[in-house]
Amino acid sequence: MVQAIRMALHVAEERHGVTDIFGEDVGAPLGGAFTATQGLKTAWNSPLDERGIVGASIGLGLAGCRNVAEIQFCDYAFNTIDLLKLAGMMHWASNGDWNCPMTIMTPVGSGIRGSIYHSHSFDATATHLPGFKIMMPSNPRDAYGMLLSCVVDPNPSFFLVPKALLRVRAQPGEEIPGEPGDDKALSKLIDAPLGDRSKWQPQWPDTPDLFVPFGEARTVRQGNDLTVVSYGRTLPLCAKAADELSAEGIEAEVIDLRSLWPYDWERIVESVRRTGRVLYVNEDTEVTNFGEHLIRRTVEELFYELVAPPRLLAGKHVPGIGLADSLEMATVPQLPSITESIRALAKTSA
Amino acid sequence: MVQAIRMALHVAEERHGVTDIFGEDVGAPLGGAFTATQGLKTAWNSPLDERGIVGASIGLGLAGCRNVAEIQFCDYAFNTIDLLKLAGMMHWASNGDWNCPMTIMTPVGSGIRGSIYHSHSFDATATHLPGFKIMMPSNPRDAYGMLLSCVVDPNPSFFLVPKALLRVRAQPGEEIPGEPGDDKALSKLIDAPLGDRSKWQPQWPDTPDLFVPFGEARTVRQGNDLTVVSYGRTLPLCAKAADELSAEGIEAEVIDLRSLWPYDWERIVESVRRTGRVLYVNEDTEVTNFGEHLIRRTVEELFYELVAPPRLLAGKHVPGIGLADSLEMATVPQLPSITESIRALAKTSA
Amino acid sequence: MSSLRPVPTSPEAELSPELLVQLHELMVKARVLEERLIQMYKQGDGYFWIGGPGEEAFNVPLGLLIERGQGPQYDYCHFHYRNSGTLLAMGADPVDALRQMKNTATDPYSGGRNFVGHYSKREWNVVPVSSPIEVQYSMAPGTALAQKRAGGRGITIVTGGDAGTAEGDFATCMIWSSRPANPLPVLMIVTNNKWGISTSWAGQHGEKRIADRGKGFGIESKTIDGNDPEIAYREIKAAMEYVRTERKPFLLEALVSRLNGHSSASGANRATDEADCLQGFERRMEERGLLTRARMDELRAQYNTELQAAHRRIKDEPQPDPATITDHIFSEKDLVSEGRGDK
Amino acid sequence: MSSLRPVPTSPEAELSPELLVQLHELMVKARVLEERLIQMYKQGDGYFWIGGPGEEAFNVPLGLLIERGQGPQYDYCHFHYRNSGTLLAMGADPVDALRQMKNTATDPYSGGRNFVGHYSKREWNVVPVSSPIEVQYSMAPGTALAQKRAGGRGITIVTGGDAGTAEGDFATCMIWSSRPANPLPVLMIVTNNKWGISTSWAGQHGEKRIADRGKGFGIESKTIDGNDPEIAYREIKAAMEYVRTERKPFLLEALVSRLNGHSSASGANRATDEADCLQGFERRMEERGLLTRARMDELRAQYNTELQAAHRRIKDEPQPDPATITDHIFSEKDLVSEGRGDK
Ligand SMILES: Cc1ncc(C[n+]2csc(CCOP(=O)(O)OP(=O)(O)O)c2C)c(N)n1
Ligand SMILES: Cc1ncc(C[n+]2csc(CCOP(=O)(O)OP(=O)(O)O)c2C)c(N)n1
Ligand SMILES: [Mg+2]
Ligand SMILES: [Mg+2]
Repeated sequence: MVQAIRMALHVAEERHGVTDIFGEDVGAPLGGAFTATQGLKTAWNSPLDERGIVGASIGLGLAGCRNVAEIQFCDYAFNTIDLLKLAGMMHWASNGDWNCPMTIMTPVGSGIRGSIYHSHSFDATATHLPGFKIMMPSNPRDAYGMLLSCVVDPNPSFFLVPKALLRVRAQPGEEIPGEPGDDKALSKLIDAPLGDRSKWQPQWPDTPDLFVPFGEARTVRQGNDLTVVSYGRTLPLCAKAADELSAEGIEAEVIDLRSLWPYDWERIVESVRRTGRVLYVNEDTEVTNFGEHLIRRTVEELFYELVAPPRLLAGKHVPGIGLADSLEMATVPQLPSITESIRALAKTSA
Repeated sequence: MVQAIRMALHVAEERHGVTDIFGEDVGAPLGGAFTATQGLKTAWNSPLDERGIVGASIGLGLAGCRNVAEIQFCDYAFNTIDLLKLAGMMHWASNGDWNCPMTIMTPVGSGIRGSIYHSHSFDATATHLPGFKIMMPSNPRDAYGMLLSCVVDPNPSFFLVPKALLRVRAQPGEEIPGEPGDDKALSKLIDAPLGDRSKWQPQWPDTPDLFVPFGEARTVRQGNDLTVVSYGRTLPLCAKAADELSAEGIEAEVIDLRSLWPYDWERIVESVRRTGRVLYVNEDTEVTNFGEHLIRRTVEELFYELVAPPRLLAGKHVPGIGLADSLEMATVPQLPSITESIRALAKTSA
Repeated sequence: MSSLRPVPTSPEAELSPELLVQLHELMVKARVLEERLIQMYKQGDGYFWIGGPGEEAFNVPLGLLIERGQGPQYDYCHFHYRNSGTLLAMGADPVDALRQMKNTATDPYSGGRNFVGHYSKREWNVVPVSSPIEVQYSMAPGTALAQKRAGGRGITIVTGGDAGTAEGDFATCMIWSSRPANPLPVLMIVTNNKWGISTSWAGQHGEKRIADRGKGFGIESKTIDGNDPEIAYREIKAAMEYVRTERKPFLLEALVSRLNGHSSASGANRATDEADCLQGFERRMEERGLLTRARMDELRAQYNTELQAAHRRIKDEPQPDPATITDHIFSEKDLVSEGRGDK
Repeated sequence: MSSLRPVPTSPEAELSPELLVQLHELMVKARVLEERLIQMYKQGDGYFWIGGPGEEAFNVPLGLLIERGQGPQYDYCHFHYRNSGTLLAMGADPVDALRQMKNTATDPYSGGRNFVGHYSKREWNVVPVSSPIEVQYSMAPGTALAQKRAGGRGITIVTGGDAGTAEGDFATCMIWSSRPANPLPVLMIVTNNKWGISTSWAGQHGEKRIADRGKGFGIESKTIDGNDPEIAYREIKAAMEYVRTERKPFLLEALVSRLNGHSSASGANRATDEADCLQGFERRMEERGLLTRARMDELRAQYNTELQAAHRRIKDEPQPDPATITDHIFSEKDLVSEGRGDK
């Protein structure tokens, strides 16, 4: 996925007027803590100051410069919520006078044994900030198409990157058009070499514009027994759990929400009307969680069509994710807990 | 209510070891933007720096100094969420080695025509921060007893002050023991005079220790038709609406949640089991809202006992509250919308 | 651009009599506007007042010297809530401030959504003023970066008070503007009135001069008497010239008065212990024979009448429609990019 | 308190041979510990390494000079993640660092919850180290305020890197410590290794010396060679003495090396272009006849053996029980207040 992001950023600066891709260690020589910004011509290193990063992103946006600002880990964005709020209200507070095109790109979630401060989620916080559009991919092609959508949108946007999926490859048939099918070949073209990089130039494959529309979810698996709605790291786990449960005769429909704001309510409605059961899965802490919003809306609009209580499977309400594997596994949803939740919901009698 | 807060702070510094009450304009001569800290011996003015305020509060707590740090308006706490997270995880991250006694006191919510930046709510944000205890009063005596509970607790706490209720007086029979029944008499004792205050000394009435326990809600009105759960500014409105609807034959039970974390789930369960209908009311923006957590838990545990979908009435998902009265009224719950929501829920057929 | 714009003078030169008269006129206009707004507050025609009486000697020259226009070739303005004099000098219609005071639907700055003094005018690069103290200093490097890249003489101007410099954003602005990799054309202004609401500067600030904070970063800086419009004009002009040509930051601290307290929250009454820049300037103008007392009284009376009439007029303008609260959460068009083209 | 604590020397005096030998011993111990931790990372006995190889010449003297104990009469320590040498010099058992590296349940600093180098020890006033850069500078004034009020000679020590000074928290610490109303006994330390992960100091920092940033606030400050333990010892001692007696802040910048890159994320391999403080010190100790090469090799071998054995031992210590994730969210008792009593 990290290469998909890099290719999208390349297209963004070549064809969509992005003037600045910046943040801590975003420029040469490193090209980002996860290599997402290697070899990009408009990438530069900022001071170690998240408030400055978000502030500069807003300022650039106000000056009409499309930009992608990276917060190295979303864990370090929590001293900027006021500035993010400000960005989200620029258009509204000026009664439509100003807009502010800007994209905040930041790795989120668990999965790399990141301990307390490299494992936070940001979806609850982001969805509570009016005025932002929010995307979160679960596969490389979506990452590519979402980032481009964020970049060309005239509004502030969050591009939340599930860091656990950064090394994930495209499923067959889901590649980005134009990328060499062979991973090694792609790596040779656009991954910076180890050692001295001062003379290295990436060879960008010719990839087309591709936009994942805001507010459009994707049904990754069909089923009539229950509906599972997820995004990011937990999405592939939901799909896997659903596949496995098929053997037990449980056919779960799995929806990748993709766009968290605006979100594809119609698709959820259609599915839950059919299944009568819905499980929302994410890994943010479970109190005042975005999945709880989706449950609220579900009971508000679909109460009489539910045959079992709608469920949330999310991260435990604890201050952080502990470093030890045993602690991380017990804190955020994993394949076993997802499987068990789907199974339990499928079996809940009406 | 503002005098109840001041008296609690006086008791806190006299009898409960509070060493510092501080924040912007908290000390002499002003004694707080809302006069909540007038005449207190440990009150002092800080630099205009919320990060410094929260940081100092943590540092004091770590050094064993109980302290109350004020953020002048909760609208200005959003650049300190990282520090608040840190406070909330001090005990947990050190595996029980350190604790951090500190109280963040901050006015929240609408009701004073405060426009965009003096009207924010903080309950959604606070409840998403593990490790904090959270109190929010709806009347003077509760304010007094909650603040004292926050102060003596060994953990970080939020004391969220509904600014719309700051001038509200105690209902008959709900006074703080020891306070002169007569408002004018109390004002003469403890309100700073206009003009030169340099020689003024407050005459504190002798008020006792009184602790509102964390996790204990209060049923302010009984009824068997539906349950209304609220706190802060909207609580008295809910009670009023319920009283009025009695004439229509609708008897709503109204619960003042008071303690947002931990919260009194047993009381809600008992009531909803009886009524089968529940409305949650608060004024934070409605997406990823604490009321949605309560709804999630309601459907998780009480689904089969509900006779109508549980409802949330909250603030609109807009970037701020506009200054004009017409805008404020349309943005956050008011008596008419609360009345209408109760009526509608009571009439929803099973 | 604007007919108000004066002919350039060299920084050292005496200001021309015409310019002095123009400065005076705008200072009076700004003062009368603030007095009217306070009046509106006291009469219940607005919930809250905050503004800049006492800062006219600084804010008016600032407004006159700003290169007004849209896009990076012009100056970007990141103001705080005391810049009404600056807006007037830039050419704003004072009636619009009255509209914002009364939160009418016709308020061009926020449509009745925001407090008075919270200007927003994309046409002139005036970014939305917002209440949180000091955040403008974190945003300023962004517009300046766009200007540095665009070339030309456009600069970014950011203003704020003394107490607010305690926020980290003030340091952020210095750090980002003085990066050796890419210094930025930011004119950082602090109007030091020695107060943050009720809190005196004296107990809270270890620095002798706020301007000194620039020195550690190698940022040129100066502290000036902001109560004298002639000094202010010359010094702002010199500082701007430095920023425009060197494409580097400058930190300018202006010592000013706060004539009506912090805001309506503290009563908005006239302070007796603060120097009044307008009085001082009028005395000098009279002494030099550039204006007579009668002419000045007449001017004030004229503005007074005009704004009183305007006040009456806008009283009946409509309040915002409640249904509009959800308007403009998202923009359909990229207004700022479309507006970037030079003109 | 600790038997490691040396007899006071006057700031100017030469350090005694005994102290020099003790400094060397601890520097070796600290270096061997870091090498062991890196080894553990490379062998898969830990997910992440970060630490202080290259900073021993500064961190060890610092640890020796800290007044170790609990409560405001002793020094409060707000450290960052490169202070292993300081902890060792204060008397910490290196095995505990191995435990944190392997995130065992026996890790006394976090019970397997936090990264290595994230110390916490209430008994010694070491507040929990946390990963977010620079937040410790915002908390430091709080403990210093308690100490100022308590009287005595206890001070607050806060450490961090060079790049992190760009965060507003660094300014916050200076502002809050230098308030004229109540200056605070804070020793602000910056270990400047010229890098923030991959980002070079040169492009990002307009200040010549970080220490210069104190000047605007009237804060005493100094930049020293942190690669020389003798200089470091004397200068830390002098700075501490100033803070202890004047009850005012001091800003000390130490120029240090980063010997193994930023962390395991950048490979943790030995850099070839950075001066090694230990090598330099050993050369001088040999020249002065205070230690022989053989004795030094022996010492190193001895620590190596010890830590290798410890590594083997802790490998089998239990991992945290998953059910404990909800332990210690809230404290039942006010531990810090109970622990405040002087002793
Ligand atoms: C971040 C933030 N904190 C607190 C406030 C409340 N407040 C409004 S004005 C003010 C004082 C500002 O003082 P100064 O910066 O000196 O500007 P002045 O009003 O004196 O021009 C305060 C504390 C705010 N608006 N924003
Ligand atoms: C607030 C925050 N932002 C970003 C990071 C990621 N990060 C970890 S260390 C580091 C560089 C720190 O550089 P410096 O302050 O010079 O300390 P050094 O590591 O060089 O000792 C960064 C950016 C972080 N931990 N915290
Ligand atoms: Mg001021
Ligand atoms: Mg460094």
